Amino acid sequence: MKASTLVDGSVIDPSTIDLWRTRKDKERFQWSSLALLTPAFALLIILFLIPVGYAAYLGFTNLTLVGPTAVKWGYTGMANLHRLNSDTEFRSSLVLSAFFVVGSIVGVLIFGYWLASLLMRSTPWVRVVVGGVVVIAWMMPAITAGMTWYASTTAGGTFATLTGLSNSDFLGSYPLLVVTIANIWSQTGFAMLVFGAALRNIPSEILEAADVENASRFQRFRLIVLPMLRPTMTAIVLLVALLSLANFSLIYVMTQGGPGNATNILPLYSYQQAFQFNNLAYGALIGNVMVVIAAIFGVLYVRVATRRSR
Amino acid sequence: MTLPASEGTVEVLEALEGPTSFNMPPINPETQNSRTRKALSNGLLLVLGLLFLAPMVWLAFASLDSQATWSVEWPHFTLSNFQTVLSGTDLQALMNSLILAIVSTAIATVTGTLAAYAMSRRRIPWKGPLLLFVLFTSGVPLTILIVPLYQLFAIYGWLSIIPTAIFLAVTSLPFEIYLIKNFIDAVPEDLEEAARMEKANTFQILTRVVGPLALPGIAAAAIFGFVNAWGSFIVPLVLISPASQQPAPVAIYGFIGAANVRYGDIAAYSLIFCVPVFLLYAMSARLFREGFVLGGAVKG
Amino acid sequence: MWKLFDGNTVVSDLNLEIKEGEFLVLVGPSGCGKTTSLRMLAGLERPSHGRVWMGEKDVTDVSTGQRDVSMVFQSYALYPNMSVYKNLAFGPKVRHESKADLDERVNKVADLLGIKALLKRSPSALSGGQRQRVALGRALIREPKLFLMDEPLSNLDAALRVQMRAELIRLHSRLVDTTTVYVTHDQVEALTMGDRVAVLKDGVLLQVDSPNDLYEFPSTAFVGEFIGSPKMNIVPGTLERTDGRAYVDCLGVRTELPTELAKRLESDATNGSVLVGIRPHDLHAVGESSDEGTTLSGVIDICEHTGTEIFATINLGEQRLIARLPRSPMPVQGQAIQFAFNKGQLYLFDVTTQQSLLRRTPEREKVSVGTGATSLL
Amino acid sequence: MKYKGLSKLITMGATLALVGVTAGGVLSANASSKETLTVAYPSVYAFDTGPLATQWWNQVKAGFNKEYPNVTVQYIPIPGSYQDVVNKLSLLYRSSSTAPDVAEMPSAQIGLWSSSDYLAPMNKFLGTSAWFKEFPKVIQGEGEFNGKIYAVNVGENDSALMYNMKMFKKAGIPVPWKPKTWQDIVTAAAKIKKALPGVTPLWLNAGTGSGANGLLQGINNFIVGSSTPTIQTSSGKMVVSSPGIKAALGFYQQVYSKGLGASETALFSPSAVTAPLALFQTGKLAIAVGSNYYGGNWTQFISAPHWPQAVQTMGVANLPTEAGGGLASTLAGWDLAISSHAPDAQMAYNFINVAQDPTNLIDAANWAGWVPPVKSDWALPAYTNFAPPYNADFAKILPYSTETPTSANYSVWVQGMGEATGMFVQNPKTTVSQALSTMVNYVTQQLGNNAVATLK
Repeated sequence: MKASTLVDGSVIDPSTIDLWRTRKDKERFQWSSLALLTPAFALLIILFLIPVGYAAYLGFTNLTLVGPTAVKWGYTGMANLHRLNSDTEFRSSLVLSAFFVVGSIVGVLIFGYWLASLLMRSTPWVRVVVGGVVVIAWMMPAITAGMTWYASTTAGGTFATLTGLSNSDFLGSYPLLVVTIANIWSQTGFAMLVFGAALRNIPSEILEAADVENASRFQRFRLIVLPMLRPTMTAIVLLVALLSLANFSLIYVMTQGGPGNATNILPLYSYQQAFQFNNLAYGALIGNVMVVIAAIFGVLYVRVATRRSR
Repeated sequence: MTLPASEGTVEVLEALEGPTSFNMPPINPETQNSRTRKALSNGLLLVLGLLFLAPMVWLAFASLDSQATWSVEWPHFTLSNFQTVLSGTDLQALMNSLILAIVSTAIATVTGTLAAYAMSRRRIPWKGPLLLFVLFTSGVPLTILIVPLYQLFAIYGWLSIIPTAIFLAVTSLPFEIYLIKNFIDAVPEDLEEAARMEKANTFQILTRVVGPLALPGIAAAAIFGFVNAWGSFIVPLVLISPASQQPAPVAIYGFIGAANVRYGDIAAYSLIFCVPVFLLYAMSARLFREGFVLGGAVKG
Repeated sequence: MWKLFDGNTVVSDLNLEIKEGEFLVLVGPSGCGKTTSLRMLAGLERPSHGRVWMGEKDVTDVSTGQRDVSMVFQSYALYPNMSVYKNLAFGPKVRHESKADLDERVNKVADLLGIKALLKRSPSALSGGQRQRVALGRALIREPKLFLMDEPLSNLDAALRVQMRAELIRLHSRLVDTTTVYVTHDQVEALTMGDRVAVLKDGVLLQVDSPNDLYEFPSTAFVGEFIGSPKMNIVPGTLERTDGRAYVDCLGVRTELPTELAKRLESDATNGSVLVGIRPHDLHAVGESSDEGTTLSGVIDICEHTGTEIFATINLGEQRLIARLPRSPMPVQGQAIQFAFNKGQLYLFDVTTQQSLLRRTPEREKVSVGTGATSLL
Repeated sequence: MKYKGLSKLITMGATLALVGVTAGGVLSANASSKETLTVAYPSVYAFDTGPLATQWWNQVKAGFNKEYPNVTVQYIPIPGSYQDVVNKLSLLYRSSSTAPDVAEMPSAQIGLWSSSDYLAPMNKFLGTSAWFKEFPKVIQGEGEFNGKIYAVNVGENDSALMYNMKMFKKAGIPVPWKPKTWQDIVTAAAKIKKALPGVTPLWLNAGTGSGANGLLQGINNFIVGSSTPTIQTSSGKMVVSSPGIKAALGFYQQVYSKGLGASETALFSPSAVTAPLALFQTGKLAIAVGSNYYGGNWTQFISAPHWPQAVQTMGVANLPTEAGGGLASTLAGWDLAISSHAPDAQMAYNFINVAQDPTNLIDAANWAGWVPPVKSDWALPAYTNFAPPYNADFAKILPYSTETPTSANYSVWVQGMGEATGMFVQNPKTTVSQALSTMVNYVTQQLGNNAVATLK
C-alpha cells in the first residue's frame, strides 16, 4: 500500500529506487569552472610543472653547466643517486637543513604566539608600533634582510655593540644559529598575524569559564588555548617549513653557505653543486630530494589535519 | 592513490585567514588586575619590538653615513647616498622592479582569484589532490628551475621583463590561491545564490559580490605576491637579458664592485627599496583592520 | 520529485500543485526537507528525480536566474558591501534592465515597505526588522511570478514577528498575481498566513490543506500533533465496532462514539488497537461541560499560564495529558482533579500506519497525498 | 637518442620564434642590410665601477664603428658578482640563439667553455696580429687549449706583498723591505704586532667567503712558489696533497696561530678580498698579500677609497718562493673570446682587434685595475703614470706569474682549500694535518678518487 510507505517516510523500498536509477545527486561539473581554472593552471603547468618535471629528469643525467657534458649529455641512470648516497657533504647539509627548519619553526611559533597574545592586551600605540616593526621585518625583501642581518651580527655590528662585545663575531662563531635567528626574525610577522586572528576567535567566555574553575594560567593555556590553536599551528608549521626548506636568498646574502660549509643547507648546496661546481645534474638531484621532503611534509600535514577533523 | 580528504586541509588552512584581523580588540573590562597585566604586556612588547628593530639600526645609520661600513657607527651625516641611488640606472632599476612586481602581482592575483573561486564554490573532480598539488609546488626551490627555465625562455625568446614577471607570478600563485580560497569559503553562499537568482552571471558575482567581500584576503594575497616579485634576485638576473630591464635587487649588486663596496649606497637603496612594500601594507592595513565587512549580511 | 544527498533522502516523492496567486506554506520540523524543496523550486538545487513545472513549462533544467523567481533567504543574504539602495537595484542592474525608471522602482518598493529613509544606509546599520524588509524589497522589485520565502521571520523577536506576519499577509493580498511559497517550522505562522499549508516530515509530504481543514482533519497522528498548540494528546486505545456502533476504550474509560463520528470511520478501521487523539481544548474539568460518562481523575503536575488560559499537565497513572483549565478555581500543583473529554472531538489513528481512521465530512473534497496525485508541480 | 632530435627541432623552432620576438633590433638591422654584433661583458664586476665599464665599452664601440660603420654593436651587460657573471654567460652560451658573438670572460672559464664547443678558435686571425706577439708567453698560453687559441687577454691581475713603510720604520724593519723567505714575512709581521698593537700585521686571505679570488690573492701564491707548484696535473687531476700544499698550509698555520692575521669577520666577509684597501688607508693594516689594483684604487680617479698619501706610505715587495729568493705570483685576468655560433667570426675578431688598441687596453688596465697583457704598454706613461709606482712594479712581476687552473673541478678544489685555510682562522690551534685532511676528504669526496692526485 503506497500511502503507508509514504507515511512511514524513512523506509523506502530499495527496489523502487533501483527502478528509478537513483544516483547521489551532486552538483554537476560546470564547464565555466574550467574557464575559471584554466588561466592559473595553464600558467602553473607551463611555467612550473614542466620545468619541475624537466629538472627532475635532469637529476638523472650527467649535464653540467660548462664543459663537454654541457652539450653532449645524457641519461646516466642511478649514477647520481649512488653518489648522493655516499656524499657526506649532502648528509651534513641534510642535518643543517633539519636544524634550520626545525629551529625556524620553533622560533616562529614561540615568538609569533608570544607577540600575538601580548598584542591582544596592550595599549593601541604599542600595538601599532611593535606590530608594525614585526610586520616590516616580515615584509622586508630577503636581500635587504640578509644584508641587514649580516651587518648586525658581525664584529662591530649592532648586536656586538649592544652586548658590549664589539669584537665578537656572532655570525662567524655561530653561523647556523645566526642565520636561523634571522630567518625566524623574517617570518615571525606572518605567524603573529595568523595567531592574532586565531586568538581572537577563541570566545572569551571559554577562557572565563576556565577562570571560574580556577584554572592556572598554564593549565588554561595547555588545556584550552593550545587545542584550539592547533589548526592554526599546523598551518604555520607547514608554511614555515616549506618557506624555510626552500630559503635560499637570505643565507646566500649572509654567508653564501659558509664559513666553510657551516650554513650550507640544501638549497645552497644544490646551488653550489649546480652553479659553482658546474654539476647541474647533481644540483638538480638535490633539488629533487627537497621536493620529496616537501611532499612528505605535506602528506604528514594532511594526516595531522584529517586526524583532527575526525 | 587517493589523497586523504582535502576537507581537513582546507579547514586547517582556514587559519590562514590571519591578515583579516590585524585588529585585536581589547579583552576584558579594565580591572586592577588587568591594568597591571596590560602594563606588563606593554613593557614586554616594547622589549621584543626593540629586538626586532635592532637589526634595522644599521640600515638607518649607514644610509646617512658618508663613510659607512658594515659596523654600526654614529653616521658622518650626509644625504648623498640617497641622491646617488635615486638617479640614473639605479632609479631605472627601481622602476623596473615596480613594473615587474605590479605585472606579476596583477597576473597572480587575478588568475589566483578565479581559480580560488572555482576551488571554493564549484564541483571539481579531484579537487583535493589538485589543491595538494598546488600546495606542494610552493615548496619547490627556485634554484633547481633556473636551467630548465632558461632553456624554455631562450627557446621562445622570452628573456625579458614581462615574461619574467609572469614567471614570478606563477611562483606566488599556489599560496595566493590558498589564501584567497579560504577567504571566499567564508563568504556566505546565500549571498551568491541571491545574486544568481537575480540572473547575475559568474563574472558579475565575482566582481560585485564575492570579490568585494573577499577583498581583505585578496589584498593579503596581492601583498604576498608583490613582496615575492619585488625581492626576487636570481630569477630576474638569469631570465632578463637587457641590462636596462634589470630590477633593484640586481642593482644592489652594482654597489658591490670588484674593488670596493658602497655600504652607504647599499643601505640607502635598501631603505628606499622597502618603501613601496611598506606603503602597500599601510594602504591595505585599513582593509585588514575592517576585517570582514560581513556585518549585516546575516542575522538580526 | 526526489532529492538525495549522499544517499540520504532529503525530500522524496513530493507531489504538489501550487495554484496561481495562492500563499502556500510549507511547514514541518527542522530537517524535514522544506528548505530543500524551496531551493529546488528556486533552481538552486536540482532534483535527482522528477520534474519541476511552472505553468506549462518544464523548468527542471532552467537555471535559477531564468526562472522569474524571487527569494527571501532565512539569513536575508543582503550584500553587506552595498547600501540598501544598491541592494534593491542590484537585480535590475545585473539584468541590464532599463535604468530610466530604476530610481522610481526602487522608491516605489521602498515606499511600500516603509524603508525609504534607509536607502543610503548599509545593511550593517539596520535592525533585524529593517533588514528583513530590505530583503523583501529586493525580492519584490523583480515583480516575480513566484515569491519564495525561507523562514524569513525566524530571526526576529516575538513582537516583531507578529507584526511582520501581518504585513506579509497584507502585502500578499496586494500582489494579486504573485504566488508565494513560504517555508516555516512554526505552525502558528503556517496557520495564520497560508491559504493552504503543506506539512512535511522526513522529506515526505503528509498533507496539504487549508489551515482549518488541517486542524480539523489531520491525516496522520503526526499532523494532528504538529498542528495546534499545545499539541494533541495521543493515547493508546481500542476500537470496537458492532453493528453500526463504535466504542473506544482508552484511559480506562469505554465510550461510545457519537453517530456522527462513527459514520466517518474508514471502512478498514477494524476492531483492535488504535491511537486516540484528544486536543487539550477538548479536555476540561468536570462541571464545565454537560458530557457524561467520561469522567477521569488525575493529579495536576505542572501548570503553564499563558495569560488567558492555563494548560495543565495531568498525571493519570502512567499517562500524562495536557488539558486546558479555567483560571478559576486556580489549579495548583498536586491538586487532584476530575476531568472529562468531549467524545465528539476524538481523533482516531491507525497504530502502525499512523493514518487517520476518520473520513472527512462528505462536503469536503479529499486532497490527495502521495503518488496517486494526478497533477505535478 | 630520441629527445636529442626533438630538442634540435625545438631549437630550430625557437630560433625562428626568437627572430620574430626580437624583431625590433634584428629586423630593422636587416632592413638596412646592417650586421649586428652582440657583445657580453660584466657590467659591474670586472671594472672598478659600473660607470667606468660602460664608458670603456662605449669607447670601444665608437672606435669600432669608425672602422665598420655598417655594423651595429649590441651590448649585453651582465650585472652581479663573479659567480653571477659566470653563470649568466654559461646560460647565454647554452642556447645558440642567445650566445654572444664576443664575450669578456674570466680566464679561469676559458678551458671549460672551449671544451664545451662554445668558443671559436682564433688562430687564423691572430697570425696577422701585431699585439698578440707582444703578449708574454704565459699570457699567450692562457687562452690555448688543445693547440688552439680560444681567447685573448685584455688585462691581468698578479700578486705581491703590499706593506706600510711608515709602520715598518716604526717597528724597526729596514725599508725597502725585501723578504727572501716565507719566514721573513712571519718575522716582519711578528715585529709589527709587538711594536704596533691595534694594527693587523698581515692580511692573508682565507676561508670560503671570498671564493676563487681569495685563493688567487692568497694561498695559491704560496703553492705556486713551493717546490711542487702544481695545482692541476697535466692529466687534469686536482692535486689535493703535496709537499707544496703542506708547506703553504704550514705558513697559514704560523700566521694564524701567532695571531698575526686579520679577524674572522673581516676575512670571512664576502668583500674580504678588497678589504685591505680601506684598512691600509685608515692605518689599521701593515702587510697584505695584495694585488696590482690597489694602487689604482687609491687614485683620485677611482677613489675606492682615494688616498693621496699612498705613494709615500705603501711599498711593494715581491712574494718570495718557498726555497727563498725567487719570485712567486698567481695570474688571472679577463679575456675576450668569439662564440662558435658567431655568424661572422671575422667581424667579431675585428671588434676584439679594436679593443686591443693600446689606448683602449691601457684605459681598461687603469679603470679595471689590471696589468695590460702587451709588453710594450708597460712602459707607456699613460699606464705607469696612472698609479705610480705600483703599475710599473706589478707589470714587472707579470712574466713570472703562474696562471690559475681552468677546469670544472677547480671550483671544488677552491671550496676545499677555502675550508682548509678557514680552519686556521676559526681555530688557531688547527694543525696542518687537520687542515690538509679536510681538504683531501672534501675534494676526494666531491670529485671521486680518479680525479684527484697526491704529489710526493
